[in-house]
Amino acid sequence: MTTTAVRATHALDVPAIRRDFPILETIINGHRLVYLDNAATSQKPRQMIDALVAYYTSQNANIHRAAHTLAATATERYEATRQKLARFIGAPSPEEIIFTRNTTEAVNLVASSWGLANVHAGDAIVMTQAEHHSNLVPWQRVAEATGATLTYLPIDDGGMLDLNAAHALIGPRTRVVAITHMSNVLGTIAPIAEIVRITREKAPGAIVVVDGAQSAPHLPIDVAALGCDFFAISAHKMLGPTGVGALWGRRDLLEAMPPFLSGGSMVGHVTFESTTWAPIPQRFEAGTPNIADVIAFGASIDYLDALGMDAVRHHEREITAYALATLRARHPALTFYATDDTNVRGGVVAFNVRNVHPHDVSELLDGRGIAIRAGQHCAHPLHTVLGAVATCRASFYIYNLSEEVDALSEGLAEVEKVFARAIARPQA
Amino acid sequence: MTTTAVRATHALDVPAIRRDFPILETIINGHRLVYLDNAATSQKPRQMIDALVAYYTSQNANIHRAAHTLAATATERYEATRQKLARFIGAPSPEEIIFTRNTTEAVNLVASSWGLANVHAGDAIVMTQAEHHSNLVPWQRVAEATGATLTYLPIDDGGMLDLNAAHALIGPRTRVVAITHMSNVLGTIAPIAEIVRITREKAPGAIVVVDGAQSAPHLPIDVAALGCDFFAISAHKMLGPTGVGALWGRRDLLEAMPPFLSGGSMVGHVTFESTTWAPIPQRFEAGTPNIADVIAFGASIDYLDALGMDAVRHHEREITAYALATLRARHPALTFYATDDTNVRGGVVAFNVRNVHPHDVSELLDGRGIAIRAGQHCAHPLHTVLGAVATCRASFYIYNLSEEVDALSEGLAEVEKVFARAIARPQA
Amino acid sequence: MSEQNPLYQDIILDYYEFPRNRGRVDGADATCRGHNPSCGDDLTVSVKVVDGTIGSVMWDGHACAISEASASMMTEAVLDTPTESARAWVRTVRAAITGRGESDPAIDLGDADALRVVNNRPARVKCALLAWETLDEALTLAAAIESRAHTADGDA
Amino acid sequence: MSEQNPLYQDIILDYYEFPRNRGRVDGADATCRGHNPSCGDDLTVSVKVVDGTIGSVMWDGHACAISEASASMMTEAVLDTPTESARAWVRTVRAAITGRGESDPAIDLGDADALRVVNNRPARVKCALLAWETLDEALTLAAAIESRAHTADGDA
Ligand SMILES: Cc1ncc(COP(=O)(O)O)c(C=O)c1O
Ligand SMILES: Cc1ncc(COP(=O)(O)O)c(C=O)c1O
Repeated sequence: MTTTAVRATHALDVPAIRRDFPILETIINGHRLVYLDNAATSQKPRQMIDALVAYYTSQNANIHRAAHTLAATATERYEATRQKLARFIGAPSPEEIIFTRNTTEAVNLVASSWGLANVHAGDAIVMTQAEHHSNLVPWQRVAEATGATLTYLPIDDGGMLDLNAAHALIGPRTRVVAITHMSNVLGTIAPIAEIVRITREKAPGAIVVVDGAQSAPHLPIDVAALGCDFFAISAHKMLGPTGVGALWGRRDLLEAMPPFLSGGSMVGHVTFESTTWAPIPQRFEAGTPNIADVIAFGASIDYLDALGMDAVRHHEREITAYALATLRARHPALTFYATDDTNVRGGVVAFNVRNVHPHDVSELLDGRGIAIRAGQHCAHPLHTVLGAVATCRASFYIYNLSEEVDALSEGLAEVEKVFARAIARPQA
Repeated sequence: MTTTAVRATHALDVPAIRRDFPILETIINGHRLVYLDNAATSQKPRQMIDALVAYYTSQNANIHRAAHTLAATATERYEATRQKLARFIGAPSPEEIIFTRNTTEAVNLVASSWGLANVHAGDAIVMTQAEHHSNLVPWQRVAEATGATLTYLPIDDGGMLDLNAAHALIGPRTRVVAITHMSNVLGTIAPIAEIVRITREKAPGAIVVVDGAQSAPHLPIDVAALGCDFFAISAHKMLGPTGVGALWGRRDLLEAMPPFLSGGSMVGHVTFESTTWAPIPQRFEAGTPNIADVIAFGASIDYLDALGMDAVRHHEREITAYALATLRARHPALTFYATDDTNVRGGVVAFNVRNVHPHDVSELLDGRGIAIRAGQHCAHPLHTVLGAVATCRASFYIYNLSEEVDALSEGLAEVEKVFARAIARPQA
Repeated sequence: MSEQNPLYQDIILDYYEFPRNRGRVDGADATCRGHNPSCGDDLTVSVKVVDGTIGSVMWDGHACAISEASASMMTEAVLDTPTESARAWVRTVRAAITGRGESDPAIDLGDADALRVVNNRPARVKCALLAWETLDEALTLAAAIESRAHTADGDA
Repeated sequence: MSEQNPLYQDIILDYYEFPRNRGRVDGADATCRGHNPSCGDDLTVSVKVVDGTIGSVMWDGHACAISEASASMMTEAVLDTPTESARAWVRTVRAAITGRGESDPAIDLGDADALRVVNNRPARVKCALLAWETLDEALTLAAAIESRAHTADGDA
């Protein structure tokens, strides 16, 4: 890849990066798009889009099952992304990477294949109060099917995982610890390595499943250093196409797991009576995979690699600190839900404007071309804990500028003007 | 859509169509690509590719959960494909269409959600000998999990489903009839409406699941007229992107089915203790879907609609008849496995060259830029029935020309020359 | 009023800031909850029917300005009207907002006419309709309870 | 010989058309099946080891010309050699074909040198190696059976 945005130093060249993202030129409601909904999905660099076009215009073929040139090339390129992703997240081997549709399917794969085979009545599944539904509902279903119990590790006032509670609540009955690396509402980062240490000590038979949907796009990831057993991601949140996710799993666990979906490509030999399974990772990739998008995702990983994940993290710490400082200073009617300490948080910022429903905030911002998200962000239980019916969420990425934070602030000033009388009332 | 290839008459304007498929200009091993591997995956018109590019360069956003303009537009366009597809296959309502990754996942959805809840020990699951692994292995797993038995309807010498056997073998214990509409090896078309009639009469409690992976791209489909209960397709075989499939299911059945995958977007309300499910189709679409590709698939459906599926079918009957006549006339060393009657077959042609392994045939053809497939085409059991270790498979689509059949024939002449001595021996 | 966004007209903001009939009806015949999971709108409508006429109706909960304003307008519109006219109101508002279905020409929407601003905004149509659809459900429920009570009387 | 495709050299076609040592070894010490599910190659190698030397080795099954020619070459190369040299042959052919791993400089590949044509053709590398890898497995199996027999002797 030759990206114009590569820099040797720690600072991203944001204007150069922005030139790689054609959508940032879009005019929304008469204004240049200010895209602050990156926790929902990121925008895409032309390098990824070009890879898709190149694939469909000159390389398209089904993989794995044919010797013709197009098919052999497509197979190689598909497997190349597996290698890139393994390197990107520090996986010991590409065979431990399974492509899925998204994080949700990756978690379902673990819950269904490992969970239903290994979780028994009376076992405990431990999660946190901050889980996204995708790393929560599948485990509720495992608990229902097996008779296991559910435990939720509490978060503190700063939105941080309470490690004392982890010490107290992870125990010999614990069979699964399923935990979000970075909260998609609070932006806070869970101390995974520490949780793994506690789990290994207190519950040696338990697996630690990490939902990396929000962390992999924004933090340097090394699954070997984290020490966890499974790690799930979504390509669409990290400059990649929609329709691709991945599960990394420890080889010994994956090799012992029964298939998840079944059909073509995941079998060894099939007879009318019975079937043998292919080795990993094929065993878990039934049917024609999302070939084009997996190949294009390779270009996204190249792009992030070229920037350097340290530089990405550095940029996001800066813009998040600027955003928190600016919004707190200029908008006293705002409530925030997590610590400001960018050592332990990323660029997802949830907030509320006193007495104004998040939907109205996002509506008024949208009128100015500013895209934020309003709602419960697939985290209903967390919102109960926060005592908020819903929240506004602004979330940053590599192409966001401090000027866009300023635009957000101006937009909030409009909200404050329109809803001045409601805001003036005490908190409802 | 404005395609240059629209014609009011019954004949496709193949040269005009070819101009819409940029990959057909590709040079493979010094020769212009002759793509005859359409049963594996089809090539893509620029209209589909353009839709992808347009989405990522100016419309990309996550759907369903936000009110900002990009997200609202993406949601509308995603749902528009659901409507188009419902119309395309004659589904009574778009809500009965569930987007999956591919046919394989669609069948897994039915097998897992309906099958595990409704199939019991002693019930029979009836398939055919011609099933693709994707409509076979998931049912083997249901049988294993539930104690049901497996029955395979035989095919006759012409590769046609034996209806007498269906009368004899579908009975009161039958709970599932899973059947491929068009064989991906033989090209033969199963009489679905007749199978449905027999099933309703003999086994009123059974569902009929149709694997439409090979039929939807090539035949006019009307699921209401077929009378089946579920119908599965893959977009990548019908001019669409990889990573999208769909399941159509009867509303009353879908509404009574438990979720398949779980996570974001498929829930009603989630608490720490339990969860309610969203109505169909959302209940079956967990997590961020393959938004871009579903939207782009809409362009593929538009393209096929503009051609007219009757015209598509007409073209394929013609080119298939020409291919069978040409190959039989010029290549006496070839064995075929199915009837030549294009009334009951489509454009998938399996064959073998006496004493030459299919892999070698495909290798030599590939040297001339001709892409066919060699192997067992994810139908191991069928190959046992055919008495073939593997087969060569040429398969046609809207852009194939009779000149390409001639090129195939010339390529086979080279095979015959290279392997002359082996071919001269009696059949091994 | 916002210059940029026509949604936030004074009349809507006024209803939002000064809610009418917010709370729960004591001894309600029917109470229904309307939920819009995508944005978190969550409204409860309670109603008491006296001799076929809506004797009390209130709404409660938290939702966006459009939803809450619409809920207040709804209670003002249907209070003291026969349940049949309340149903006609629901249909008429639905037709005004979505352009689909029949409206009752006899009904003058009055303040509720402002809800038309959500036209062509699918994500906001749900908000504007939430209280009305929930009222509709509550009236159906009240009627069902009533008819069951009558059947029970008849049986006795 | 094909002018277009270097894979089908006369030497490969010759081995394909006139297979050597095709069949099953009577009273084999080990028989292993090698399978290439993507293209349907399916070969069985049977071997008899006498005093640490390969006394008989045969292959059977159906596969592509490269696979079958390679299988014939394999049997010719290792027949009557010590199992250790047979292992060295497997390593050397693997290195020649894939460019990875160590080769034994003492080995002259002879006819099997023709298998290098699959270099850079991942889909065909598997074909060319199938018989060799299957032999490797069979030798491992034979050794395991042998050592178990010895242990059993010791126990008795
Ligand atoms: C008849 C048939 N069924 C099912 C499939 C599986 O489709 P997919 O691999 O897209 O899931 C295929 C194609 O591979 C097929 O031809
Ligand atoms: C923390 C977290 N986990 C899981 C998910 C689910 O990701 P996806 O919808 O791509 O499956 C998301 C994003 O929606 C997320 O933010």
